[in-house]
Amino acid sequence: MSRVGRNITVSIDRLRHLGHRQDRPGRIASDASTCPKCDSHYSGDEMRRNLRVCPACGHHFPVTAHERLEQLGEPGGYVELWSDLRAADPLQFTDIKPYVDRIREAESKTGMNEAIVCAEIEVRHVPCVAAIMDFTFMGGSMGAVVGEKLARACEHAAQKGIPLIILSSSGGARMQEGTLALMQMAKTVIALDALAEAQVPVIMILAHPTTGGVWASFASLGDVTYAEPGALIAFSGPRVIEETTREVLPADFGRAERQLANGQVDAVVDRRELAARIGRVLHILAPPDGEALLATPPGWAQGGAERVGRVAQSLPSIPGKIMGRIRPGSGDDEGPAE
Amino acid sequence: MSRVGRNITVSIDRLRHLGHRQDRPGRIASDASTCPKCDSHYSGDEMRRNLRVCPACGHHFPVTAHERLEQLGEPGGYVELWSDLRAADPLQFTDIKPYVDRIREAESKTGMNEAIVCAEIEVRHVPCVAAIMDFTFMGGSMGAVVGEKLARACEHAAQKGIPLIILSSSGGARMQEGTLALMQMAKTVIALDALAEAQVPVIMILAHPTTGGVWASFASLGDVTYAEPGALIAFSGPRVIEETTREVLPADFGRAERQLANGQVDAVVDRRELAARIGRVLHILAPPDGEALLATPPGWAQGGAERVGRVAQSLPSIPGKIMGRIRPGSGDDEGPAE
Amino acid sequence: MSGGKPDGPSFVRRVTGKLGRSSGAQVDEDLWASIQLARHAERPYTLDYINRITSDFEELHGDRLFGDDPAMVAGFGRFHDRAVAFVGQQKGRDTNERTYRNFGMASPEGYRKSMRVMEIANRLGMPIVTLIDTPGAFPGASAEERGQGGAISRSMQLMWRLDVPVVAVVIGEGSSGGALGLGIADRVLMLENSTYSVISPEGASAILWRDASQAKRAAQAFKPTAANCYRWGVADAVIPEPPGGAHTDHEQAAEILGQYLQRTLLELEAQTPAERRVARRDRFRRLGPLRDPEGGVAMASGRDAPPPG
Amino acid sequence: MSGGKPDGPSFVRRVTGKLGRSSGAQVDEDLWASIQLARHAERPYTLDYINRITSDFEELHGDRLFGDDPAMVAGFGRFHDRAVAFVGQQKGRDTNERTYRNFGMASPEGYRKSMRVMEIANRLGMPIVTLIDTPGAFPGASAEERGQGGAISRSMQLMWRLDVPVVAVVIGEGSSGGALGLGIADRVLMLENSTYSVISPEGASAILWRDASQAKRAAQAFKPTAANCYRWGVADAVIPEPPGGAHTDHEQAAEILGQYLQRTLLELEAQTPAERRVARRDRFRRLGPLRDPEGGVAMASGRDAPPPG
Ligand SMILES: [Zn+2]
Ligand SMILES: [Zn+2]
Repeated sequence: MSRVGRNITVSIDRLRHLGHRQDRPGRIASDASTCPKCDSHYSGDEMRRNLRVCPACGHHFPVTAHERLEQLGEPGGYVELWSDLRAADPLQFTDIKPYVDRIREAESKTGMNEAIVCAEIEVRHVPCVAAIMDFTFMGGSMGAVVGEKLARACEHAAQKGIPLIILSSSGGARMQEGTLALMQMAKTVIALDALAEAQVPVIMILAHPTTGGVWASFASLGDVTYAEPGALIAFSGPRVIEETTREVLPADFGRAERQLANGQVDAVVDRRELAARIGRVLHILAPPDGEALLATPPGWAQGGAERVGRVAQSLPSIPGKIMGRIRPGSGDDEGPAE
Repeated sequence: MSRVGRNITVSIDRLRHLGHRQDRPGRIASDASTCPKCDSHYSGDEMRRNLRVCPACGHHFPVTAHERLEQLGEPGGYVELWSDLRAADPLQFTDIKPYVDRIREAESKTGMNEAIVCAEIEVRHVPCVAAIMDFTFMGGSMGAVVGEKLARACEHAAQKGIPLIILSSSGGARMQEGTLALMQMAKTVIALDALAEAQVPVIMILAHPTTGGVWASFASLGDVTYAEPGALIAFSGPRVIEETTREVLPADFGRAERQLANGQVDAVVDRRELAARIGRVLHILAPPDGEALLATPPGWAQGGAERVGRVAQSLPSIPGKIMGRIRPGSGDDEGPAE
Repeated sequence: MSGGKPDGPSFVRRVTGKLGRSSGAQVDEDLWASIQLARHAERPYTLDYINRITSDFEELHGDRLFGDDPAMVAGFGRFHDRAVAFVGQQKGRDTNERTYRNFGMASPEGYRKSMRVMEIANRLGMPIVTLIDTPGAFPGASAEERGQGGAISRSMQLMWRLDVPVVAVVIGEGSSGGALGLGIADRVLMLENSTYSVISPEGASAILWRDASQAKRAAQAFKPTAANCYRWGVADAVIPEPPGGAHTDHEQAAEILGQYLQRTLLELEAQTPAERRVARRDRFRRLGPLRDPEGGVAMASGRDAPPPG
Repeated sequence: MSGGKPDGPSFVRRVTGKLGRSSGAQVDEDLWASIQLARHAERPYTLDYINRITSDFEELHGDRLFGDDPAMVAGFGRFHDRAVAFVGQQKGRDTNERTYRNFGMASPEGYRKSMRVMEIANRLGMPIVTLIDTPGAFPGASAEERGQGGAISRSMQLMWRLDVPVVAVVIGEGSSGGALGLGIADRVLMLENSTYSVISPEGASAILWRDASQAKRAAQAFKPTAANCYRWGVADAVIPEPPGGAHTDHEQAAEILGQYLQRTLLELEAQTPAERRVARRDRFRRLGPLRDPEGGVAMASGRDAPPPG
């Protein structure tokens, strides 16, 4: 990897092709799980097959970054970028334990080097750059490495002229890097604009949780923004708000469904539909060269249900009471891919 | 007056110098008046001396456009522009009576040709273009002449590189010119941008009433926006809203003070302070050449009260209950010019 | 693009022959019938057109400020091998959906969602198509307190500033500033039975005649038909509807609309952003006839405008 | 510009000597004392500076969307013969004013008012100065539901996009994204006793030590002083305060601030908008040290940065 001037160039021959990996990262997520919402119990395989969504109640479990890439991509896999960047300790920071120990523990727990994985990937045949945050690595917190990798991802996508997909799952800035972690908010916001200049879209996926300095920087600046069901999306979390203002918050405060009603996201998308939905919008905004793929529309766009689905899609799939308005009568046949 | 291409050029030697005129226009406003708020009675001279603000209760009476220019300008007067433009009747419109009759009546009632007066004027020594609407001419409604004169005023100010002052007082688009009246909203909004391109500021004064298509076009796009106390500022008026939605509106609905709390205007300014306040912001944004004038600060900026005034000015002068917040304790000494 | 059918001007002559006369009881009825067609309950609405003319459409939601307004639809669609941003007021067909869509009357959130989507389209270099169909912007206290006037004016300002091609199509009822808020475009097209007016006939009746029952007379006075708007220079072309009106054949209505749109976009895409912006400004600058005694008759607009008063 | 006093780097060395050491109980106390000075009740606040360094200042109100936020001040001032836009969080001095100003914690309306004024300034070609003084953005449900996160991120995005010169000055407490929301500038200056941190010491204490009483320890861990921020590359210069701190002499504090501002603006005004934007991007792009095994140590930032872990 070489840095030219202040900008980043990637020497492709140095990239490590990771492909499908069933074992290395994502150790936690592959464990057997009990659903915290409905108490159903599932094996790790069942969870993996259902994209870690509870088949009984639809609860969305956490997913590691590498498993996310497997969920989004084609069978051909993905090419990870800049995987060797690792945190420094600019403040020589210690709270209850030293920051360097925390990093070591996170590395050994997750098998990862940092809280974000960047990759070149094809989503429904559209080549993209993906930047996927991983909550299992120190709460997905954003320090200099996350900021740097996000900035490189923006620059790389702009340079290649291909879309950028960002998935956020983070408690915010990484406290242990202090003021310099705060500055990553600025860095990522500015870097995102490289995509606008290159006329390349960015698709933002907000997974649970997207809070603090991540929500208040790049994560709120997608051209198209989807949130996973139940994801907490907030600058200040509920506990801080309740402690500071003594407000009593509604149970769904800051959750994806409520933030849709607040006008903060474009849609709440079930994880099992996510790759198709991203593929669909990419085929509208930035289809692969040749356009020939449009001759064979993806599965979700076929059949007689297509039009119904598109009409239903125009109606937010949230309960009427949240909107404070009456839902139209067509709620029964929501169509296939919504 | 000659038109070159689609743009407007003014041959200055054709401009009529009107100067101070005590009698021709503004017949209504010069009448003796009884205050609708406190029942005090005043002679026309008393009204004129107090800028048509009730000395007892502060109620702001209507003012004709020409008297407005006298209030704003220097003793040297002003130079009216494009005063001969008059309405056509593109729809050959008749409601209860023909539009042409309505125009004739408005002309003879007001002594004016249309619901707006444009002029070159100096406000506190700063040369400006002013476009002043007059509610007495068909409710200040905006037809093609008002739209055209506003557009020329924008282009003239941009061409000369001097600020534009617009005072709105209008019920909205002129119904009798139908769809073509609606299009004046578009024309004025686009014309205003000539000022931004010329890096010249526009000061917007919202007088009672500023409603309908006037509020929904140029009137809401000032760089600095002052409203007169009590002015109704709304797109839909209270009666239409109550009839359509059956809502019960608060007494101060749409009024300047409430619109300040709604974030819609920069300040509510008493008419007796208006010329000084406009002069002050012009001296900040676009002072006359030479800067020498700053050596002799205008009256309102002199004396020991200056700093107090500036601090107090930063606090909106509206009752605490409107803001839903507690007013700071410094409310007693508001300073001289606020 | 098949055949010579979508030919604005020649078609307009036909419409003009039908609706252009200005007196006589029978004409009143024709004009009133056309105005009623503009808001026929079975008339295709914004999403009916978008879903038919795009190969796929992704609707976006929310203004990122306060909420999402179902009365306004905005999103990205694939139209003739390019991405196009579509924005339009959306009416509802049954009672529930009408309420949900607020009868196509948008709140500030609607205009701000539209602006957000237009800004993205402008950055990504996508043309923008607006579909206008509204009795007006929502006249409610909440809308006023969140700046309805400023939302409409800023929407117009943004549309005038756009670098990308912009086409506005009045598909049904285009009333008041709520309609014009989506109307600053390089080309303004109107469906044969659509209307574009400063106010609805009912509103005008109440205000001007102080009698809510004079809607027909008001319509006759305003004559806000597509043909007249074309004459006034307000519309650049009139898009024919299937015989009997767009409500009789949604498919055909959408196909014709799509053909007009594609031809118009191709025209505009051949121009530079600077050329489009100058022409866009001049297009609106010249609307509105008036009398200028010093400069002669300054009949600023109109292909076939009436003589000065 | 009189004398050699406002000399950032040389002054910084002095401050560094005082606050830069990283161990020992006495140093803790020095650092804690400096952090307490940053939020001293008598410290000059945003309007105290603006009113002193401008020959006149016109405050503007409202975001034109929802409301006006007294926690954020924005307006146009006359500074050294030019118009300058000033924006900053405003704290209150007595209980009533503190409540009115919401302790300098801005809501989305505050950032949106600021953005509105910055956009006007950018169009009119006026330089922009932000004064940062906040414990953070307002953590309230209303602020969240109206998009606090997006308000801060869009404020940063707008500031990065500005063509005019932009200078940010941390005058007191610069905590969290609420501070950085006004911090994207060509130059970031910090007053001698100001702080710039990812979180307040109290907040960090509660989160990291799970014990609200560890604020001093948190401060020692974060060491968010002006001198350290200068070392990290977060601040471009440290502005000296009168002996004893800015609260002892508002007049002198404002005079020094004004001198630094004027010198900085003159520097920036000599550059083109394109030059400023490239430098502005690069300035933030390089912040944040990390380890890059393939490229060696990618110590991206810092004038005097510590060695990699
Ligand atoms: Zn479950
Ligand atoms: Zn009175």
